[in-house]
Amino acid sequence: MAMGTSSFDVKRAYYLERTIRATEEKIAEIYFTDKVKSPVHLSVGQEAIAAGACTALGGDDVVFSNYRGHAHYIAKGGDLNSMWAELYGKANGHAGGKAGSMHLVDTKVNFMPASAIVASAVSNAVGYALALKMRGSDARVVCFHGEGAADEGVFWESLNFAALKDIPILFICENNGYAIYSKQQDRMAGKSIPERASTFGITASRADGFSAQAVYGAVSKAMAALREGAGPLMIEVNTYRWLDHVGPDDDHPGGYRPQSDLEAAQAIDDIPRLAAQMDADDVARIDAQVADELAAALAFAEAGDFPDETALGRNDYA
Amino acid sequence: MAMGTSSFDVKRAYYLERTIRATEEKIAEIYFTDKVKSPVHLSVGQEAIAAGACTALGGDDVVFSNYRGHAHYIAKGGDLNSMWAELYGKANGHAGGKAGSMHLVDTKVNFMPASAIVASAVSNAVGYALALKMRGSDARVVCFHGEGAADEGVFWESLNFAALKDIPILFICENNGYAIYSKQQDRMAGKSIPERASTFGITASRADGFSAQAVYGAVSKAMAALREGAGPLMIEVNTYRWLDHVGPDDDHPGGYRPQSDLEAAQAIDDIPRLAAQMDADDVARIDAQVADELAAALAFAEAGDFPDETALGRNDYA
Amino acid sequence: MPNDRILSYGDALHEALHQEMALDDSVFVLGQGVDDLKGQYGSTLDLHKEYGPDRNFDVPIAEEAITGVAIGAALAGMRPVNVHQRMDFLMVCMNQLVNMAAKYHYMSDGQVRVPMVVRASIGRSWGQGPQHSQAAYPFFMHVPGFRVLAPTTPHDAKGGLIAAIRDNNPVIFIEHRLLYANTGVVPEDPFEIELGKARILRKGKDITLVGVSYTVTDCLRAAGLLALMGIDAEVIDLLSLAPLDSETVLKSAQKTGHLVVVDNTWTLCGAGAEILARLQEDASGIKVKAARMGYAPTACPTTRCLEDAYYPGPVSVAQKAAVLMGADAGDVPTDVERTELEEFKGPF
Amino acid sequence: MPNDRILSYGDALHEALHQEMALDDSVFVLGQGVDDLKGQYGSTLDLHKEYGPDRNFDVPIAEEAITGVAIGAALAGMRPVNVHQRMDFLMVCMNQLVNMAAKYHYMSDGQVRVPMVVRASIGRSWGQGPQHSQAAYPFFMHVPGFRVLAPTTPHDAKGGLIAAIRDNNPVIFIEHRLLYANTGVVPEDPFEIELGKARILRKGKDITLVGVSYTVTDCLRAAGLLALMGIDAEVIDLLSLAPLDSETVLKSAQKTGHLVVVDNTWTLCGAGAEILARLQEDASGIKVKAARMGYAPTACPTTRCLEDAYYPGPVSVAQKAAVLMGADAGDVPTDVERTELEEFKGPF
Ligand SMILES: Cc1ncc(C[n+]2csc(CCOP(=O)(O)OP(=O)(O)O)c2C)c(N)n1
Ligand SMILES: Cc1ncc(C[n+]2csc(CCOP(=O)(O)OP(=O)(O)O)c2C)c(N)n1
Ligand SMILES: [Mg+2]
Ligand SMILES: [Mg+2]
Repeated sequence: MAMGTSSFDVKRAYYLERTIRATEEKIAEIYFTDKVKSPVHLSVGQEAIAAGACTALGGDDVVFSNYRGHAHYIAKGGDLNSMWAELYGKANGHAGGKAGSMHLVDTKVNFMPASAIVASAVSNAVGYALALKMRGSDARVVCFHGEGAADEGVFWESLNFAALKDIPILFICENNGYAIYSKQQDRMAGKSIPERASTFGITASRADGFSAQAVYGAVSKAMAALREGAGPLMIEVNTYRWLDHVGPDDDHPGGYRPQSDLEAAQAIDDIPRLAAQMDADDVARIDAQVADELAAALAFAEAGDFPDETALGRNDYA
Repeated sequence: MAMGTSSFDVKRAYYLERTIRATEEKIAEIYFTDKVKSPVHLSVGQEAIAAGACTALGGDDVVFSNYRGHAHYIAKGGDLNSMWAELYGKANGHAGGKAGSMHLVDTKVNFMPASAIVASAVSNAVGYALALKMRGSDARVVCFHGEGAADEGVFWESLNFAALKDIPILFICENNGYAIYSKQQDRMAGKSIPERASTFGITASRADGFSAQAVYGAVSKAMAALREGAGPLMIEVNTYRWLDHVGPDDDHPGGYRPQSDLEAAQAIDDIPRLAAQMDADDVARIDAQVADELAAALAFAEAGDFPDETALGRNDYA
Repeated sequence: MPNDRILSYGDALHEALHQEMALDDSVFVLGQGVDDLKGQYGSTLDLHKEYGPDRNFDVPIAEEAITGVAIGAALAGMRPVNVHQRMDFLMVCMNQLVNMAAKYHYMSDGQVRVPMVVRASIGRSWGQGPQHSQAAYPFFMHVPGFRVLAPTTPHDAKGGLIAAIRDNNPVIFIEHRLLYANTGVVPEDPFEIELGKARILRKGKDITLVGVSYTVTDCLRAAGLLALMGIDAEVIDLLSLAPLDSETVLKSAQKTGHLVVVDNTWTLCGAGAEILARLQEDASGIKVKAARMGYAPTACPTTRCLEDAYYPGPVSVAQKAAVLMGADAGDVPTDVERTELEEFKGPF
Repeated sequence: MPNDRILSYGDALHEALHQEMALDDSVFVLGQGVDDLKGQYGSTLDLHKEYGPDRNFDVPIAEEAITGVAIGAALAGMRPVNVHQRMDFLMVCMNQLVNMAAKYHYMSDGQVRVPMVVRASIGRSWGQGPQHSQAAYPFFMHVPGFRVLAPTTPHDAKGGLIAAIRDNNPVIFIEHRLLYANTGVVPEDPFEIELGKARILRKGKDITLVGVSYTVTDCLRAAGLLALMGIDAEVIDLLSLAPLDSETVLKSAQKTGHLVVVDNTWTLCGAGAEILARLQEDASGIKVKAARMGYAPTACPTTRCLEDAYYPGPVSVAQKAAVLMGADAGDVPTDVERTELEEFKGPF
């Protein structure tokens, strides 16, 4: 099976982070036009996680994401054109407009339909991994979730079951400190998520979510262990969401989190840090490529037709 | 408010354990007559926990139990007559026959309606304790649950919330090692329930569930701490269910658990151990009292009428 | 006090909470984000500043336990109001609602009761998709033990919420997202609407249109379209789903001879099914011509053009009514404004 | 192979699983206690011995996650059969069922599918009380995306379970506790019944009685009582609740002119409501006299004497039918045997 690159690929990570950032910023920029008629949960500031993690995966590996899934989808090798068409609600979107931003799905790149119910895909990911294990597959499952997912009991049930059955799966906990406007410490008592997880039989560790390289390193190691037969693993990555929980705006003026936190996060933004490791030519070339691809994707979406009414009843039952 | 006795009362514990045992054995004995027309979950072998814990409570303290609740109800000072009438499905049962064995309830002794859905009353207990806290009450809540309740995610959600809001409540985990025929280690990965609980912000300890005195000691200490303002506490007590999960039989011939475990549990049965600490006269007197009270309760139940059809619609809405 | 004061639906809810919290210290509010800067469409805004952080507080994303906590507090005599941003999330706590809240009073033969309110937002607005648009009220109509209210007007939002808080049963209180900004006359003093009563919003003699929550506005607009065709529609806001006031509906339907019930969910086993079944059982009058409408029988698609086909609307309701009356669907005028739908923009 | 082989309902289910597991290694069974000494009324007994502990295994008491695991495995191409000892416990995993299982196929526009079976026991037997007796099938009729089957005969138990396993949608498969011991003719070879088809179990010309799962036996016995009064009842086993075969029912009702639907749950927004609503909408024939029955509108009481009043039974069904026919309820004979109910003893 196709494996991830064997060592961290700065250019690839830069390309992915730039593509994600450019996409998200474009969404924010055009949101007022109402071309994207659905809630959008942007990952601006969190790109390093998706880029670092997904470049450590093979094509056969399966990703479960959530409503904040643009970054994961792009990093997993998703199709920017069909994603943009999906955001536009067009028939040439990968789910013909039925999914929209919150439910990105593309089985061609083993990206499962994202759920907008907090924590609820975690057990689905475990079940998928169980099936792969029963089948003796080499593919592995990675499940992205926010720290808020750990509020839900089903999260702990899922961890327990994965550990009980020694199911090879990697949970990546993207801890941005908030669930909507609610701080983690206002929702969670006791120890950290990894510490809790370890009492549920999960081998849990942490990585620097502001660095794709750090995430790549941690995830590569985890994937190697999973392929060698390790049971469930968790990596908690710290991160920071620059924009509002939902929608295109900067919510810091709302006052629930300090401007200084944003500035601190921006100071360690991975994109310029990666760029600094690259030739200026490469940076310019990739920037241009990203701009071209984004423009093409937008054009693809704009050119697409809206689905006609017959699409409504399509795929109601399998 | 009324407090528990200030030191362990051997005779009271003996009286309670004998009453519970005699009641449960009587249920088992007459079950074939179909006078008790509902599933019964007996606590034979587990009496020391209820007796030890409830003698450490005051009358105003509130108990949440479950379908295996006869022991808790009796130990909390419940009315043996109305309980037996309830088991018989009679109008003079404390819930007029609507509750039956699985849902014992008696607000006169602050015994909340027991639930037959595993783990689901745990959050109700937390909510009750929250209300008492908001009201500034001195009463405290004790929530009995099996180790199987910890399989459910809502259990961990409830613990988290209790810790987060610093709610004074005592969880008593009756760990008999099994949920129906399923061993704890076949359902639960990782660390023990107290170890898990402590990562959820709960101060958790253990006590010897085969000794009412040990349970009394642990619970008294916990209640004192709760009254002084401590947040949520848990005591896990080990125990062993002598009979089948449900119904009157010995299920060891079924082969899912070894006969030797039963023998080991019976060897440390608390009832003879308590008797050994008492005067023979007291033992005989209490035994006679228990027999009398049980006979009276049975007579009360036998004499009661079945509810008439008008009871069906009664209390459909409040 | 003037009785023509205008308030929005969201502000009417806020006023109801505010007044009840002042009157009765057993009332408190809990729910995700209730104390945040948006305060559930303004309805819980800053209540903690007035009544303290113990009486309007944020909770973990743990619907099952939080519902259980509310139930437990209600058992202890409190009157919790538990707010959910979306009714879809009630699926996470159905066990507490169906197996616990709806059962405790009866199974204890009246020894305990569960006076709690479960507020939940429903419905379309802005590409909410399959998991953020559902209104599972038939579940709570089916299971005995609940009261279910779905107010459409700001007046009934306030009077309904106060009645719900004061009621001694678990009340499912349904708020459509597109209604929060609607305005209407709302008395300032606390008042209760009568539970179990539908409300006739428009008198008419030819056909009865019945809506639930936001579909009431579809019915009202449909009535406007039908009026242009010379059809005089009576419009009923079902308002109370449990107890269900089928009497008012059936009386109207017997009068007009025609009935369309527009559910705010799928039709199968919905409120329309229940009402039509009662009409069928009713041996009294003429045979009423009746039809049901509701969501298309699929999950909700996200894209607007399919949403438009998925949801009933003024035109489709009027068309259904016209056909039932023997008129031509093609004759129904199709230009109708739905400002609240056009004006509702993301991100929510 | 003889086609008059007699099997119990429980054994028919076991045979269905056995055969499908042999035929298709993507089929596996998971659920609390499926590999224990009782094996869910024998239906899963020792399957792990034949097919290995990976294909018939016990799970933690964690319905939400376990349902999610089954869904995830189904997404990956497996065909899980998830067994629940009581349908009440589905309330714990409604989120996975309603928000995930029923949505994945549609919201991915067909990219994925969820071929899983959720088996759940329902109903009365022995003082099960309010939390151990519910049958929430109207929930799954209401929400699009499910198939819902409730076989009454051993034949349909086997053919239905095989059809459910082979279907590519989430199937809710409902088994009444009092049916497991019933026996009937069951073909030995694997076979599927057609999903979406009701079954006429008794031909009659005067009135149509429709049952769901165990209430079909009430209807059959009621037909026997009615026959003694000279009333000839047609009895229909609804069998498939989604898709709902109202066609067969309506045709029969148009023929007999009288219809009683006996739900195996509360009537409000139940299967009876849906069928009567369709009858009301149906403009074709005469006005059928129709009635619904079901559980009394309360939580289920534990004591037997109130249970008897709470549940429909042969006599009450026959009485309802008689009254609908203009006969006197008092003329309905009341001696009827229900051996499976009398014989069912605790502890379960
Ligand atoms: C069961 C459920 N409850 C509540 C919500 C509302 N909600 C949507 S996103 C969200 C926050 C989740 O936070 P986290 O898991 O940390 O992810 P983040 O948004 O920070 O990426 C909440 C509460 C939901 N979608 N599902
Ligand atoms: C939600 C739910 N799932 C499954 C069951 C079936 N069930 C009844 S008792 C029980 C075992 C519970 O074990 P434990 O909590 O250890 O208590 P014990 O019976 O050992 O006292 C189970 C699984 C249930 N009642 N509720
Ligand atoms: Mg977060
Ligand atoms: Mg146990």
